Amino acid sequence: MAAQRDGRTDKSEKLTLAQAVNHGLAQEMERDPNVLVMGEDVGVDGGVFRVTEGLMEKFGPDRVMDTPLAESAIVGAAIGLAVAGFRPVCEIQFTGFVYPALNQLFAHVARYRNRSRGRYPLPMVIRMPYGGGIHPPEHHSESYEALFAHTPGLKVVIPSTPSDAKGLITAAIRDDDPVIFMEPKRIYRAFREDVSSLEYTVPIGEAKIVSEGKDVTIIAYGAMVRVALEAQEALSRQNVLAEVIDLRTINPMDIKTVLGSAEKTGRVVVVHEAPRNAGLGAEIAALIQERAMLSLLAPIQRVCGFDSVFPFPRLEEHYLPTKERVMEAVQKTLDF
Amino acid sequence: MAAQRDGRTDKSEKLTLAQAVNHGLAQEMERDPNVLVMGEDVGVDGGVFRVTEGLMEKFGPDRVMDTPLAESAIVGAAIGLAVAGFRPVCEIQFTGFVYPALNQLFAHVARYRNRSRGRYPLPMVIRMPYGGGIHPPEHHSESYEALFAHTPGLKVVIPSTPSDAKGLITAAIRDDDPVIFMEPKRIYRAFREDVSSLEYTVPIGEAKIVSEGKDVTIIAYGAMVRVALEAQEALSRQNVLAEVIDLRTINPMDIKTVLGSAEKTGRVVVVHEAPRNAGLGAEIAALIQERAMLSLLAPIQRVCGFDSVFPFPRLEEHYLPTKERVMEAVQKTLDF
Amino acid sequence: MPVTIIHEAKTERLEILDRSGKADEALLPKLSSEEMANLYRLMVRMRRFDEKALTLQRQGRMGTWGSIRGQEACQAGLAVNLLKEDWLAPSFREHGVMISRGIPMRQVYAIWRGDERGHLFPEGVNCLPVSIPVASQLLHAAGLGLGLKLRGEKSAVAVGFAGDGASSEGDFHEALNFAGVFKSRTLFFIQNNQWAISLPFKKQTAAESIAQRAHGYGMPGMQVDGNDVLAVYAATKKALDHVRAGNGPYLLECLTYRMENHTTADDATRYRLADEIAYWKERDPIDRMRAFLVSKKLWNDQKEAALFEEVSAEVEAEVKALEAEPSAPATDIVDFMYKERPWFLEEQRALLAKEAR
Amino acid sequence: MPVTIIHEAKTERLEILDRSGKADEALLPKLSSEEMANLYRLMVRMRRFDEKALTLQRQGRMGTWGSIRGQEACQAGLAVNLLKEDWLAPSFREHGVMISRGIPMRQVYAIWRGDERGHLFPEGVNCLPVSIPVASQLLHAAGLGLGLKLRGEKSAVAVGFAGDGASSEGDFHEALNFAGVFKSRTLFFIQNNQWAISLPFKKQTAAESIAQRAHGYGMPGMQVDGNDVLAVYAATKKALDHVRAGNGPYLLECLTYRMENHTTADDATRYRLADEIAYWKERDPIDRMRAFLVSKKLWNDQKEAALFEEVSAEVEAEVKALEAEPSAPATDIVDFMYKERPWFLEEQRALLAKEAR
Ligand SMILES: Cc1ncc(C[n+]2csc(CCOP(=O)(O)OP(=O)(O)O)c2C)c(N)n1
Ligand SMILES: Cc1ncc(C[n+]2csc(CCOP(=O)(O)OP(=O)(O)O)c2C)c(N)n1
Ligand SMILES: [Mg+2]
Ligand SMILES: [Mg+2]
Repeated sequence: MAAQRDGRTDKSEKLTLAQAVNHGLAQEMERDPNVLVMGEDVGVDGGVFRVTEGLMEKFGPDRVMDTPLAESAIVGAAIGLAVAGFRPVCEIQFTGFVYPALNQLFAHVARYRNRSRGRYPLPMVIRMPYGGGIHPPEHHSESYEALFAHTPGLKVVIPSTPSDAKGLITAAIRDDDPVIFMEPKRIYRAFREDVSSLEYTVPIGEAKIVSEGKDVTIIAYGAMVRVALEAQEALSRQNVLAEVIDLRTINPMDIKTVLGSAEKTGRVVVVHEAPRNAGLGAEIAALIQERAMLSLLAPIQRVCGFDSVFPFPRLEEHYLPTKERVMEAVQKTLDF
Repeated sequence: MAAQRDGRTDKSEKLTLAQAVNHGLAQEMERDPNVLVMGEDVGVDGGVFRVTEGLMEKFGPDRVMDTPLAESAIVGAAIGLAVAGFRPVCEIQFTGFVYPALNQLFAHVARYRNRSRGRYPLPMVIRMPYGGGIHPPEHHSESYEALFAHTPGLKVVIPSTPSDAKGLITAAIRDDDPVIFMEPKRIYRAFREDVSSLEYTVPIGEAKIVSEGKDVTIIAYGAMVRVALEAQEALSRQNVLAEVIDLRTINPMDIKTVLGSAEKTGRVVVVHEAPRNAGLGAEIAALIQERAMLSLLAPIQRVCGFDSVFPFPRLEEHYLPTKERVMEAVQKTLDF
Repeated sequence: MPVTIIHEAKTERLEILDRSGKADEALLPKLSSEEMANLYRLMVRMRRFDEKALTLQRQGRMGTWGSIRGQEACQAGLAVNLLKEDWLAPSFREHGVMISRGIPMRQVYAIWRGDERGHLFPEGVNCLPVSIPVASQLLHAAGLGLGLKLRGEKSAVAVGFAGDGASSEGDFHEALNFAGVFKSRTLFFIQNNQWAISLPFKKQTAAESIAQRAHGYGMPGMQVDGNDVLAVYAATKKALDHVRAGNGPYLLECLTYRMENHTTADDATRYRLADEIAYWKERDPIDRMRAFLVSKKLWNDQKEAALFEEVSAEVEAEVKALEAEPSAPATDIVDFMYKERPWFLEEQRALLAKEAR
Repeated sequence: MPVTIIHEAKTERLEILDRSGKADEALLPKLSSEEMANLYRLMVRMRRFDEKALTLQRQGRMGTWGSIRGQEACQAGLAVNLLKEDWLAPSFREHGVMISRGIPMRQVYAIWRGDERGHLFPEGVNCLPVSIPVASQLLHAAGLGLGLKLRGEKSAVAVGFAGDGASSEGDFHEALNFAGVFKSRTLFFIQNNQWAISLPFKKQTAAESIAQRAHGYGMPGMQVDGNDVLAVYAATKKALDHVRAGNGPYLLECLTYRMENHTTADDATRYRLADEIAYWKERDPIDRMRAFLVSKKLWNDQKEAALFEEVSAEVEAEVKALEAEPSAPATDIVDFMYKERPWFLEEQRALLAKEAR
């Protein structure tokens, strides 16, 4: 498909989410020679999910760096590179392997601008596939976004569609603050979408109402947006009109959109894969009850992962939130 | 003071919180030769806060181990020691330095029982002083309890008084699951309390109503319990009777006590030092609105640290929750 | 005074069999014919076990599988030196040593088929569960080795496993340093298969070997030809003797080669050349040992056929048992988290139980 | 074939001045009289600066202070070899090199008095903020050194600082390995003051030195007498030349001694003997260099008195400026978190602003 936009030819293409991130990376690397990509297997191999495929061929090993197997080094060295004027995009191979980097992330990345009173902002992105759904070995299905959301100084972005993914990765790279960019691996290749070939950003901090409704609000992000939409569709057949919000940015959260919808529908269900205890759902519920209590017709419900270790593949399907669980939670808000 | 209890002489002593933990450690080491203490400067130096003072003299360097400066090693090696039948009590010098150990804590400590289908439970305690109030350099004032509370498989305990501290450290050591034991350094020596010389436990998972009231519930833990009590006292002079709950265990939380009080008063204020976003306060608010919404007379308020880095000492007083901020939040619930 | 040498170190490499299976007779370990043949048997058993898993995976009957093809000599050479009381802290590529230690094949298969129950090893098999975060398990081995020392053990040791990639992680360093300081009864057993997914060893570190790092921790270290089972046998024996005698930890690097993809989720043709694989195929640890045994008249086609039949039958029986096992109940997701279920897991369990009905 | 040596390594230690200030003339670096005296001046200035901080702390006018007493030679010997374009990644005990690089004393004081504004170093001073999590800043130096290389720098290097305790952290290892692989323009500058709070070096590691670890990362390493400013000068020059020439990173260990408590929050009498301190007092870097200069007729009592007066006046003036500075507004707590304040910080700022009224 080709269209004219601002005088530029837009050859939009059907892309998967993984490809869309790849296109965003390539375009930004093209545009800004300071953008670097680094991580385990991101170069010659093109990343274990192929998100950085072709970048090394195109930009060479000085801009696409296969690092030793050391997550703290990846993030810690990226700090030095950022101070030297680069804009590093680090890949952590799976969210379950980010822990060795948490010292660098929490003690430095999140704090450098503040510590240096603004002298050394760290324009860097830390990408990582997250979440369940691909039946892998242990540690490959983690959803630890709450840790990052709880850490002041980080921004946390989670796309749920190819076109958002490209716009958000572009925005993340251009952002002058560090952005944790979590990619829902379950939908890396689940579907394709028309994605513009032009440069564009999707603003960080803006949620999107992906389906309008008036009876209940379902708030989700990442792969759970699809689950929310499945529930919405099934509910609509029961004449329950659900509004589905894709948060897109976890921190800073788009409070306006969230509150606006909650006030409209009076019923809210939050869906995420991560464990429930002190997860993002808690923050959303706390904010809504704090600022829109009088609009609430029922308690805010949380449909989450269990407060357990993400199980090995044979039990994986029982762990992840399902359409049915979401519908049941919606029903609870209706029956209240 | 000496009293008879179960036929044993109880020579209770006025102890600080730091001393009470020390007594609990010593008593458990005496009782069970498998209890080990390990960490940076815990031996010859007795710990930078003197919590392990005298233990090396008493139990020798095989049971009180000064380790190299390596937090991942402390926790990781403790896993091996636990498998070998010991009950290690690790000290992390400050919560701000626990990040290098998070890989071992999140990927292994929290998961070992589950991964091994019960074969290798890890009866270990990870102690760490946390929170602000002592005007130290950066990274010495952190309150990262939400990270641990969000991680399934860990228990998280935070005492607020000397007598609870002794009973809780004893319970933590005897617990067959890993316990994160966070010690509010601000009140390590702030006051003394009669502490029994006998062995006793304070059950993990039970909150305590430290002051009964009917108008509003203030939920706190650690050093914030004192702030809550100050507010309660000031409020009582305004004829507002606040019920103050000391959670004592953050995970598993004592939902019964929390809900019971919320249902009674209809107004809740949660106080913690940690940043607000996705903090413990969110979980508490989410649970209460979910399970006691109809009792609520006002939105649950959160009085927290700012969503910023804990400041260097000269601005520290502005960061920490104060009696005034708690009172203001209470007023909000009354005015709603 | 002025310029003094404060430290000097040499790192050795041991090889016994050349690639054609000819031995350096002076270095031959004192093993009986049966023991020699047993090393070979163990390797063949590992390979059949591994090949079957790859087949199952292709058929959709197995999860992600990390093959040990090419590394059998490392694992067999070590396995026969282990005592029952020794402890293993395995990484994700230790199937060979695990099944040689008495863990039924079906349990290792079960783990990779996605069933935690595989980890419930038979009583008396001292083996920690598989650890996936690279290098992290070396600390468990350091701690276990210290625990054994504190218990006054005179023979038992802990063996910590890791790959070349793992040697770049901070935990590798912390584990070796910790064990050095506390004189842990720990053998650090590194299988340098020259690749960490797509990263070749020469990009993993600027050092020539991993073994030479030992000197930075005040412990002995050595490299061994990891495709030479007799050399691995001799080297692990020496290393274990050192540790068993209470002299502190030892770092042993087995230089080997990962013949297969990193795992079945990987496509190694993207980053390495067929030439290299061909080169290493000529150095196959099993072929080499067979040639040696044959040259010594310790092996023949008949024995080979019988062995093949025996291990094939075992493998098939194990797969059958594996696949006959019904899935665990969904409630297992929450049932092993704590000794006692807290209220929220009680609630969550009820949901799982309800859905199962 | 059989047993081959795959790696051999020697680690050297350099000393030039003995403890009485007598030099090994053959090794004396080619420095002018003025340059020699300047090294001494820098050290004396550091010491006055440090002593004043300790005094302020005792009077309740300073926060926790980590003294550099005894380590002045390390920091002066390095400082004079640095170029304006070089970058520093300091730990918490680098006050000496920081004030020698053009950071006003009052800014370093401000940091430790609890004021983030101290970190806003003058434009053109390439120095990262003080890093407290031990060893973590070595990775920043590795990354910076790589960045300088990628930028095609021909002179600038990054210097990463750490102590002996830091050498046990995983980040130490990851930093050196990373820098080795990428040939970062990084000097790893380790001040081994033999104590990490209460842990003596011999319990920190079973290795004899930190310098010898260099061989495990494929880079050169060296130990130097860190109480001998001429040796540090010569060693850092050699190390920096290596790095500047594009040969990759270098590990330099300065063996020195922490004369004071770990910080003012510490009581070192709990864990070390007066004897040891007395031993090292006789090896004081300043006394030693003064004796050398006097023996060379490059220094006398008059110069000493003038220098003392000069640095004392500077210190006093800096303290005055420091204490005249009013506190930052409380809103500073939230104002530097992001380029633009998100809504929640806007709300939180309003609270801080309201309370300030
Ligand atoms: C901490 C961590 N980071 C990343 C991964 C993903 N990963 C799994 S195996 C592997 C490569 C391991 O290489 P090596 O240590 O050489 O072992 P090998 O696979 O060759 O046996 C990587 C990067 C992981 N498991 N753990
Ligand atoms: C990761 C981490 N753990 C613990 C601490 C607490 N701590 C501060 S300094 C120090 C000792 C540092 O020793 P060394 O590296 O030798 O430096 P020195 O203080 O001797 O200069 C410790 C344990 C810390 N700052 N960071
Ligand atoms: Mg490998
Ligand atoms: Mg030191």
